[in-house]
Amino acid sequence: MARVRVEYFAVLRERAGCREEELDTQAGSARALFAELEARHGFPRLPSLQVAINEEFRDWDSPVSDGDTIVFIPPVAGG
Amino acid sequence: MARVRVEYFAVLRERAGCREEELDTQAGSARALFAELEARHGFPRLPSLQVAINEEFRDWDSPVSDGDTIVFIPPVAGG
Amino acid sequence: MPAQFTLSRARLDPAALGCLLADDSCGALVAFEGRVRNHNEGRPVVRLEYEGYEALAVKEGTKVVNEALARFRIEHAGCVHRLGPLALGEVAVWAGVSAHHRDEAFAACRYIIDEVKARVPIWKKEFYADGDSGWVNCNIR
Amino acid sequence: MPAQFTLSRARLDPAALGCLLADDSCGALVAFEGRVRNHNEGRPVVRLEYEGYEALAVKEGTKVVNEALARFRIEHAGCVHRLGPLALGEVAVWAGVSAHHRDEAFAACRYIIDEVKARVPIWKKEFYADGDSGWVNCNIR
Repeated sequence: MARVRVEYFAVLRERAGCREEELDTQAGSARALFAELEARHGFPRLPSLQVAINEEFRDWDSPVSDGDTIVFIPPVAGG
Repeated sequence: MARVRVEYFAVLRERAGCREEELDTQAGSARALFAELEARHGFPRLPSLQVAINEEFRDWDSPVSDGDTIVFIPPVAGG
Repeated sequence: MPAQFTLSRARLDPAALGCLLADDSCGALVAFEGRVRNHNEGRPVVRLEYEGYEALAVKEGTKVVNEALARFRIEHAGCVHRLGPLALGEVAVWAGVSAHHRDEAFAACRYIIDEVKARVPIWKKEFYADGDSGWVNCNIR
Repeated sequence: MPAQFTLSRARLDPAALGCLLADDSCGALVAFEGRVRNHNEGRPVVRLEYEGYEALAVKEGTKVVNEALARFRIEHAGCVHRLGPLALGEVAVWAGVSAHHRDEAFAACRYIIDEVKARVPIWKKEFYADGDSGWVNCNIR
């Protein structure tokens, strides 16, 4: 069991209804954690999605550990 | 015999020692007129040269006519 | 140029930003301004809002600018992106490059704006004339 | 943009020039500034002088800008070239293009500056640190 902080931006922030949340998870990877939250918040299916752990882009198979800050990154649209 | 005005710029202006001159010429073409003036002013050999008659780029074989304004254009170097 | 990639909630001043790149050894300066358009994919747009994951955006944007400095023969480069609400015509992103020669300045400026748009975690919400709104590129499938 | 190509004996103001291209329909503005460098082909340069065959320069420069407007999907374009004496770091030439999309803005801006440099009858005299001077591209053979 890991206690992590998840921050939400843009369309995911609006769907989650919050900017961030702390939660306990048994997810073994970023992918599993997203699946857990997707079901809970009813996230939309996006054309693409990336994940960052502790301010670094990471692979979806990366483990999530106690104290991590996780951000799911919808398709970017700067400029 | 045609009376023409020749304007000089940049390196040709410096060599001719004047910005413009009026002259009578029997030159049958812009090329022949340049040869005449080149000999008189001792113009340098340039990597390239164009000619304009009455504010239009023209062919070296173009005739020069009474009242024409002729400009010999050394290699340009804007910017 | 003190910082190579920054975020700003205040209006951008392209002239002042260009000055940061000036240098007597540089013959060429190329600058790109991305402005808020009054339309997108055929829909009239009335305003925009940009949101960023700021810590990672600055990291990734700085990486992009440093890549440009390493890949091209340029002297200085920088990029600034707005966050928050923007009106039509406002400058949303500015990228500028100075170099000894223009070839490299054009190529590097293009590289920076392309990579920033593709990689930096910033999102754009468009507000349309009909009252609707939406996050760009996030169309639900 | 009232005139598409002009000559100026006064300092250029790139910010003001960029504003002339602004338009709420245009998402992209690309601007090029050519500045007086402190060196050329290894020789220290202290100042420059530009001379132009003004009537033909304006004609040919306007033709270049109109070609860009015809060849690329752009909205506005303009170019201004300085004449007379210039100090180090001053802007000798400015070219700017606005468009709906950046691809076309970059390509058109590049086209304008390349063609202006190659075709417009303007000449540059460089004054070197050693007291010598010379007309660029006019090396005697």
